[in-house]
Parts: sequence; C-alpha cells; structure tokens
Amino acid sequence: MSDSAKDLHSEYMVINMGPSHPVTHGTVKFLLTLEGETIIDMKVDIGFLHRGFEKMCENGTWEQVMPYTDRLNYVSPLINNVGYALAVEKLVGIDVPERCKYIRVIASELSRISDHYTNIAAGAMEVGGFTAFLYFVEARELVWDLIEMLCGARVTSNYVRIGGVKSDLPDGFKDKTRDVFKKCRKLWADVNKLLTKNRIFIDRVRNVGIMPPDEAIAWGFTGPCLRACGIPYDVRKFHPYLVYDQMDFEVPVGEKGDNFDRYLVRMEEINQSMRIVEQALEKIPSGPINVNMPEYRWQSKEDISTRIESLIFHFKTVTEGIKPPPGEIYSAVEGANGELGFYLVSDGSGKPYKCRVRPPCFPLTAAMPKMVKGGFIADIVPTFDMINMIGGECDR
Amino acid sequence: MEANITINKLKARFAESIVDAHSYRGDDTAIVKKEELLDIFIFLRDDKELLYNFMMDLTVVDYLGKEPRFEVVYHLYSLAYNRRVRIKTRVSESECSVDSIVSIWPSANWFEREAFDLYGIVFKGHPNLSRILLYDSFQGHPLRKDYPIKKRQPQIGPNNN
Amino acid sequence: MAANLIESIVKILFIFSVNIGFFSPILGWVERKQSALMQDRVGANRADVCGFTLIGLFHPIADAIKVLTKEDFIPEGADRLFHTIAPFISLTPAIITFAVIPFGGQYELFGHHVNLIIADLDVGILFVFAFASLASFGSVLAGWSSNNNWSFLGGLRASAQMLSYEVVMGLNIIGVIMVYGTLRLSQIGAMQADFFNWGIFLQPVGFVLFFTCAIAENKRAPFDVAEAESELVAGYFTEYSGMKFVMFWMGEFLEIVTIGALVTTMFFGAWHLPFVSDQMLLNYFRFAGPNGAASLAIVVNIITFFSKVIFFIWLQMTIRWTLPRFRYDQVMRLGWKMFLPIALINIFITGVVILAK
Amino acid sequence: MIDTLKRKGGCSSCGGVDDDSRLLGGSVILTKLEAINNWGRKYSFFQYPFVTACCGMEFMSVCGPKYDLDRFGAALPRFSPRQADLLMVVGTISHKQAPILVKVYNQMAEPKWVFAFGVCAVSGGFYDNYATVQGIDTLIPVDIYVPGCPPRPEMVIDGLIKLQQKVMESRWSDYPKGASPVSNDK
Repeated sequence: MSDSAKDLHSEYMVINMGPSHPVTHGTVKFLLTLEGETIIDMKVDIGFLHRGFEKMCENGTWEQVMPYTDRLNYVSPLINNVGYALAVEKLVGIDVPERCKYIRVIASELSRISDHYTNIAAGAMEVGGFTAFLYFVEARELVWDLIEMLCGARVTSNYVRIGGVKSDLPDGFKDKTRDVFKKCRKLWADVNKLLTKNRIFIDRVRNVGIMPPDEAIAWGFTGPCLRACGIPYDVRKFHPYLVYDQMDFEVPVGEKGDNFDRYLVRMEEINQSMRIVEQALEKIPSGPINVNMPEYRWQSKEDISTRIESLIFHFKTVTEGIKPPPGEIYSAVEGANGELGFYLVSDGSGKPYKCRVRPPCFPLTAAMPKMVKGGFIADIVPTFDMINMIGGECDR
Repeated sequence: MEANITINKLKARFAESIVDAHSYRGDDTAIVKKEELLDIFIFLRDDKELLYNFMMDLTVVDYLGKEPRFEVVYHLYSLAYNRRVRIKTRVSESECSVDSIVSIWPSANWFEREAFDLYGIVFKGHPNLSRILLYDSFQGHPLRKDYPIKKRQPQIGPNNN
Repeated sequence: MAANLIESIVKILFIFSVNIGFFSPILGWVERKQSALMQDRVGANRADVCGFTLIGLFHPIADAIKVLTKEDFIPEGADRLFHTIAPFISLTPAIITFAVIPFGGQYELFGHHVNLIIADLDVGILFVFAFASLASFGSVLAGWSSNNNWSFLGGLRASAQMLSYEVVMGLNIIGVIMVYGTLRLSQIGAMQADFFNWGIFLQPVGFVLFFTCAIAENKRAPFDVAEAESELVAGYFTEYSGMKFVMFWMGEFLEIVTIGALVTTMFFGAWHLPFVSDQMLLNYFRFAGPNGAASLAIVVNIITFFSKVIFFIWLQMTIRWTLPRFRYDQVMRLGWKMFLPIALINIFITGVVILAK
Repeated sequence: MIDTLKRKGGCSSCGGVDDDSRLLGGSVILTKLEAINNWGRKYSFFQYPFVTACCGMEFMSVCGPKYDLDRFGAALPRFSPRQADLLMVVGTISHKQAPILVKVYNQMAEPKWVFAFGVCAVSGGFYDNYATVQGIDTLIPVDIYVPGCPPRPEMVIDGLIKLQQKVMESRWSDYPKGASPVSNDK
C-alpha cells in the first residue's frame, strides 16, 4: 500500500450477505468485512432453517421419523431414508433381504445423481451460466421421473421402510432407466462442453476455496469436498453397506482441493453412480423385499386386508411404533455431501429417545470463512455452491 | 480382540478415567471422566496405533431424571485404520460444562456451539460460544427433555402456542 | 431549407421509432425467446389479446403496462436528485449515438440530396465515444446515490470497468481510422462498397477486440460484474423500481443495437450488400425511373443495414446465454493486460502496413 | 389479528370495494383502464424467490425446461425486492427467518402479491414445534396458497393461473397493500 492510502481516511466496509441474497439460498447469512472487494473477515450465521428435526423425532414413533429424514438433505432424500433405515436396523439387528438391498442401492444412487445435478446446476447458474443450469435441471427432471416411478413422489419420497422398502421395482423400470440414462449422458456431455473446458468457468473456480488435505480432515470434511483434496474416503468403500462391496465403481479424487476439483469429482461421480445403478439392475435377484419379522416390518396393504395377524401387527406398529431394544448405535452412509451418520438412542419404547443426524455439510459450512478469507466477494459464489450447503440438513 | 484395541489402549493408559466401556452392535464405546477429556482426545488423535483424525460428530443426550443428567457424545473416526469409536462423558445439570476440544479438532467449533444452543452445555475454552441455530433472544434450550415442543418464542408476529 | 427540415425530422422519427418503438421492447422478447430456444424451453407465450397470443409478442406490452404503474421508490437516505436522473443519463447516450450512424448511402430523390444519416458529423466516431462514455455516469450516480452498499459496489465496478474498456475500445478505433483515413462514419461506410474493403478484412483483430470491448462496455454477460446477480443482488440498480429500473434495461438493450450498428458500420460494410455498390443498385432498379430507383435503393440499404444489425444482436444474445460471468479482477486484467497490448500492437502493425504500401 | 390482515388486502372482495364503486364504479373509462392495467400486471410478474427449503427444488423445476413458468411471463427472478411484484415464499419459515421475510415484504414496491409455496409456508406443515412459524399469513398477507410437500409443478402453475385471475378481478382500491401488519415499519 502506498502512503496515500495510509493518509487517506479509509475504513472497512461491513456488509451483510444474506440470508435473503441470491447466493445464500435464503438459509445462511454472511457478515463480511471488506477492503474494496477483498474479504478481510467473514462470519457465518446459520440456523435460518432450523425446524426442530430432533425434537420432532423424539415425539414421533420410529416409523414416523422417516418423512422428516426426507427433508434433511432434500436434494437426495432417498439416501437419508436408507441411512435412517439402516441405523434402525442396526439397532434392532435386522438384516434385510438381498433384493431389498439392491433396490436401496438403486434408490440411493439415483438420489445421488440428482443431488450432484442440482449442485452443479446451481453452481453454474450462480457464476452466470444459466443455460448449463437448465440443462442439468432437465436431466434431473428425467431422474426424478424414475424416482416418481419408483415411489410416487418427486422430491420427498418416503420410500424406504424399516426392514424393507415400500414397494418393489415397477414394471419396465429397467428399460425406462436405460432410456433416461441415455438422455442424461447426452445432457451431461453438453454441460461438460459448456463448463469443463470453458476458460471463464475454469478461471472462476480454479484455485478458489482451496482446502489442504490435512486441514480438511481437521475441519471434518467428508464426501466430494474431501475427495477433491485427494483423500479417497468414501463410506461405500471403507465401510461397505448394503451391496456396495459387490459393485464395480471407482471413487474419483481431486488433487488440489479447490472448487474446480470439487466440480470435477461431482461430475465423475454422476457417471459412477449411473454405472452402479446399471450393474444393480443387471444383478438384482428376485425374492422378498421386506424382512419376515412382523413386529418390525411395515405390513403390506394386501396382507392387512386379508390376514388378521397382519392387521394386528399393523395396528400395533402404527399406534405404538416398533420397539427396538434399549441401546445406542451410530451408523453412517455415504450421503451426497459426505458421511451422513445417524446416532440413535433407544430406551425400549416406541419412540426414539434420541435421533441425531451427523450432517455432512455442517462442518463444510463452518469452514467457509477459512476457504474464502483473502479472496474476493465473487469467490464466495462458487465456494458456497461447491460445498453444497443444504439448509434442511445443516440447520435441521 | 482387534475390534477393541482402542478400548484396551485407553484402559491401559487412563485406567482410572474410564468409567465404563462396552461394544454394543460393534460400536466401541468408552465413558470417560470429563476432567481428563482433553488428554484422552489428544492421545486418541496422536497415538500411532489409533490416529483418530476425524471428529465426526458431537452431540448431547439428555437423560432427564438420571444423575448426572447429560451425556456428551463424541464420535471419532480413524482414516488410517478405518476404525470408529464413541467417547462419552457425563455432565450433571448443576455443573454442566466440559472442556472445549476446538484446539484439537477445529471441526468441533460449530458442533459445540450447537450443543450449547440446544442443550445448554457450556464448553470451557471455546472461542465463541454463542447460539448458532437459534436466535439470541431465545430463552432456554429446546432439545432438553423438559422444554415443551410447542413453546414458541417468536421474534415477530403473534405467539400462537 | 424546408425539405432539409422535413428530411431530418423523417430520419429522426424513423430511427427513434425503430429504436424505442421496435428494438427496445422487442429485444426483451427476443432475449426471452432466444434463451428459451437455447435452453429447450418455450418462453413467454401466454399473454393474449382477444385470444391471440402472437407467440408471446404481447408480453413486452404487459411488462410495459406493469412497469409504468409500479410504485416509484426512492430509498431513505438516497440523494433524490441524482437518484432520479441517473437512469436518464444511462438511457440517453444509447439513443443519441444513433444520430451519427449511417443506415444508407446518399441519393438524389425528387431533386433533393438525401443522406441516410441523421447528423453527418465529420467527427462521427468521436461523437459516439463522447456520448458512450457519458453512460458510465449513469451507473456511477445510480450506485452512489442509492445509499446502499450493494449499489455502491456495483457502481464502483461499473465505473472502473467502463473506463478501462473505453480506453481499449478507443485504441481499436484508431486502427479503423488509420485504414479509412476519416472520422466521418458515413465516409467509412461509403468506402466499404468494395467487399474486400470491409473492415473485417482490413482490421480483423480490431473487430474481435472492438466487439468484445463493446459488450464489456455495455456490461452484458459475461462482463456483467457490475450487476452480477449472484454477488451484488442487482448491482448499481438494486434500489430502483418500476420505470426507472426498466430504463437501465432499455439503455442496455438500445446499446446492444448501437453496438450492432457500429460494428456493422465499421467492420461489416455498413449498408452495402457484398459485391453490390450503391451505383449498381441504382442500375438494377433503373426500370422504376430515377426517383423510384433511389427509393428502392434506400429501402434495400435500410434492410441490409438492419439485417446486419439484427445478426449482431443475435450474436450478443447467444454469447450472453452461453458464457458464465467473469470475476471482477479478471475483467480488469483482461482489459489492461491482454486487450490493451494487443490493441497497441494492432495499431503498430496497421501503421507499418500502411507505410509499406 | 386475522381481521387486520384481511382488511390489509388478504382478499380482493372485501374492504374498500363498496366505497370504490360509489366513487368510480360507474365510470366506463376507469373500468377499462383498470382492466388493461390488470392485464398488464397479470402477465408480468417479476418474482422475488424467497427460497428457504425443500420446495426450492420444485421451484427450480417449475422454472426449468419441462414446466417453464416463463410461459406465463413469470419467470424473471429479481433479487432486489424493489423490482419484484410477486413474493414467492418457498419453504419453511422459521422464527429466526420471520423478521427477514417481513422486512423483504415491506421493502417491495407496490403493487405486490404473495405466493405461499408449499405447506410449510401455508400453515407450518408437519413442523409444529418451537422453531417454525405456523403459516406466513400470521406475518404478511398472502394472496395465493399452494399446499403440498412440496407441491407438484402442475399445482404451482395452477396456483399461478388462479393468481392471474385474482389480479384480473382486482380493483384500484386493493392497492397499496402497505407494510406488514406485524411490523413497526411505516
């Protein structure tokens, strides 16, 4: 700085970015201290979407938690469903049938694809690439068609049940998936052309929001953001759940841990997830989709109207809830943003005593100031997009 | 037994600090005294055979009616050995404070703020222990079992409890 | 004298109606439809009058009605005077610059000499620049007078960006001036009667730089850092509502037209069809008598000119919906560290070539 | 509380219509002007997306290629409340968020409309607890309610068309709506 800058009266500009600001998606507030365009200091305020998830869970039965998990990471609700169901099953000690495992893998991966689409689309839109945004919204729409076919809902699916899934794969699902993936791959290629080699886009995201691997671990990064730093930690590989150990897929890793690496990791994960879905659809065995434990499983509608025991069990599970044995467990799945952990405490009653979610984007958001300090205002945009903070999950 | 290496090492090193340990459904759990929490965590993080470098989760469970009332639960993960452990420490209502572990894992910063916000546990030595999910004018700690679920404290607008 | 007056008034009315009456509303629609086309959408098409929708052409009218009846808001603590005049300052230059842009040749019509340009200034290009740089005051004043941090940042960005790119744009023009040896835009146009004399062949680098700088000057994507939606909410016009806010947009749209017209005039043969000079046109239309031939030639000139302008408008729209936004410092770096040296080298090479001839 | 909201413009059929018809109702020109004005307004909603939660995903879809809200002239998002006509409240409003919503509403220039998108905005949805506002109509007047968790795009489009009809039926006297009744702002 020259002498004139010292002599002149100058002060930092303190500016409030959000919570109702286009980049903050309505659920986070940045308090910025700026020197010109450079960020001197940043405070992050979250909680604008705190909806009392845990309190609601503690006041409902174990089954009634399922719809609330949909709305944690509302971009990939099926993964949350699966994560919660697996956690309760671990608490009870259920092993679900093979076919159910495959269906859950398919559902999770479809959800992951749509999550990454949304994330990249939003990221592209916010750096000004509106066309790329709409291409991926269109691709996501196609994937949602599949999800709708599977469970009848587009966004909040409520598809997985403790000890199984709501319904079997519909007829023609495999063919439809093939069609959809064909179109999705084409749109993926379009977006790839629009962004990956676009000099302006690369300039915006490369070397921005860098997180070195050791610090990323210390800050609790997981998921694509950690893999972008070069650490191949993926729950699907490290603690294989369901049938991920029988699937052939790769875990893409980045080198630098900047926003461009995060973008590339997500782009590649879309492809890998498609591979998993295709493999799962090939290998899926026939058989039941629910465990044969009437005190835990959700009775099928057909049985309820034809069998008296089913009706009784249905009545009991709905009114009192299932009753897992007292104890506590922690179970993690690979969410779209990272490790999605459920810590459940049961006191033996029909309601969860404690249902804690380990939100993957919570520590990521906490590290925002670290990643953008010293950068420009404009750097907040891609960084915040690439950490993919989802209000429902971060604030719960 | 390989699975219990963490517990065994902890027991060998901090014999009198470990109140209890169990391994329910494969989850290794140690309940420790809160006085030696920081030393235990530094040991877990730095020991060559443990290397718990991830502080995955921090939460609190409110056992209303029991004494001590609260349990602070830490979930750690070791990338090098692909191992998880749960450390718990008990905190009474009258003296509900534990040492902050932000100096060991920066990721604990927000988790501790959240625990403070929702359960009112004070983390001693935390750089900025303030409310995070709720607003400053909020009275009480909503996830405590004695907080009524529908007790609203609006900042603006009608209070239709 | 009276004939001259009538001629001027007719020309002014023509350009005014084309710009304000046709281009500025229609461009809003074009932008919507163009983006819809690129994004696999349908775009606005529901506004109807008596059941006719005319592929959404009524939407600009609906927008205009709504905007005219929208509350005009001046924020607390704002400088009322400057807040009010800023949009006018922003809009006026875009309209005025069209005065010196020729949209046709010179003809004898009913014994009267018709020059298809409103004001044939001998410093035409300088006039354009003088007024174009006034537009930056509009953004700066808007940003400063709004008493809003985001507006302020937007205004700062706008002023820095527009000033920088004006420098480069001016240097690009020097190449053109050197080649044609005149500042008069009608003469530059006339000299491009020969296809291989078009500016694009004589100054290819100049064209690319000029076009890019012009988009940057207009603050359109990918250079829209001054109003960057995701960073600065709406930039310097965050605090504007209703008609004043739309005036910024109209200014932007009209500037798109002006840029198209300038590029056409300087680099793409102005009103000339390739390989067809005005004299040849008159010869083609000999069958209609001297006055008829001149009138037909004028029509052909105008159609040619505006077709080219429309092409460049389309090009700008396509660029806007394809590319992401630069970061502010990257815009400045591009201007000063890339374009400025290239423009200087371009002038140098042009000079060497002219000397060598 | 609810009474105030209604008077402030909760619905178009109550309030000042009677006074208005006595003053201006007979005038053909004014009625025609009103109709033209309403026609312009209904096809030119610049929306302010107040997107907070899950419904935002459907909101993206509604603006996306398949459903394309732009067909109705309502796709242009303006993130400055001064320039927006339609406040799209998309998602749960928590008590922490409530003052911001009210502020944004007050900052909007007249005429303005509010679109409650999703059941959380309509009534709080199944989040009946300490953290969430039980419907944004306790804070600001709402013009159209679209329930659903989240509503399907078809429902949103239906809601928008209903809002257009409502705008078409509105009178001069329905505006201005003024500041939110719960706020202290003037």
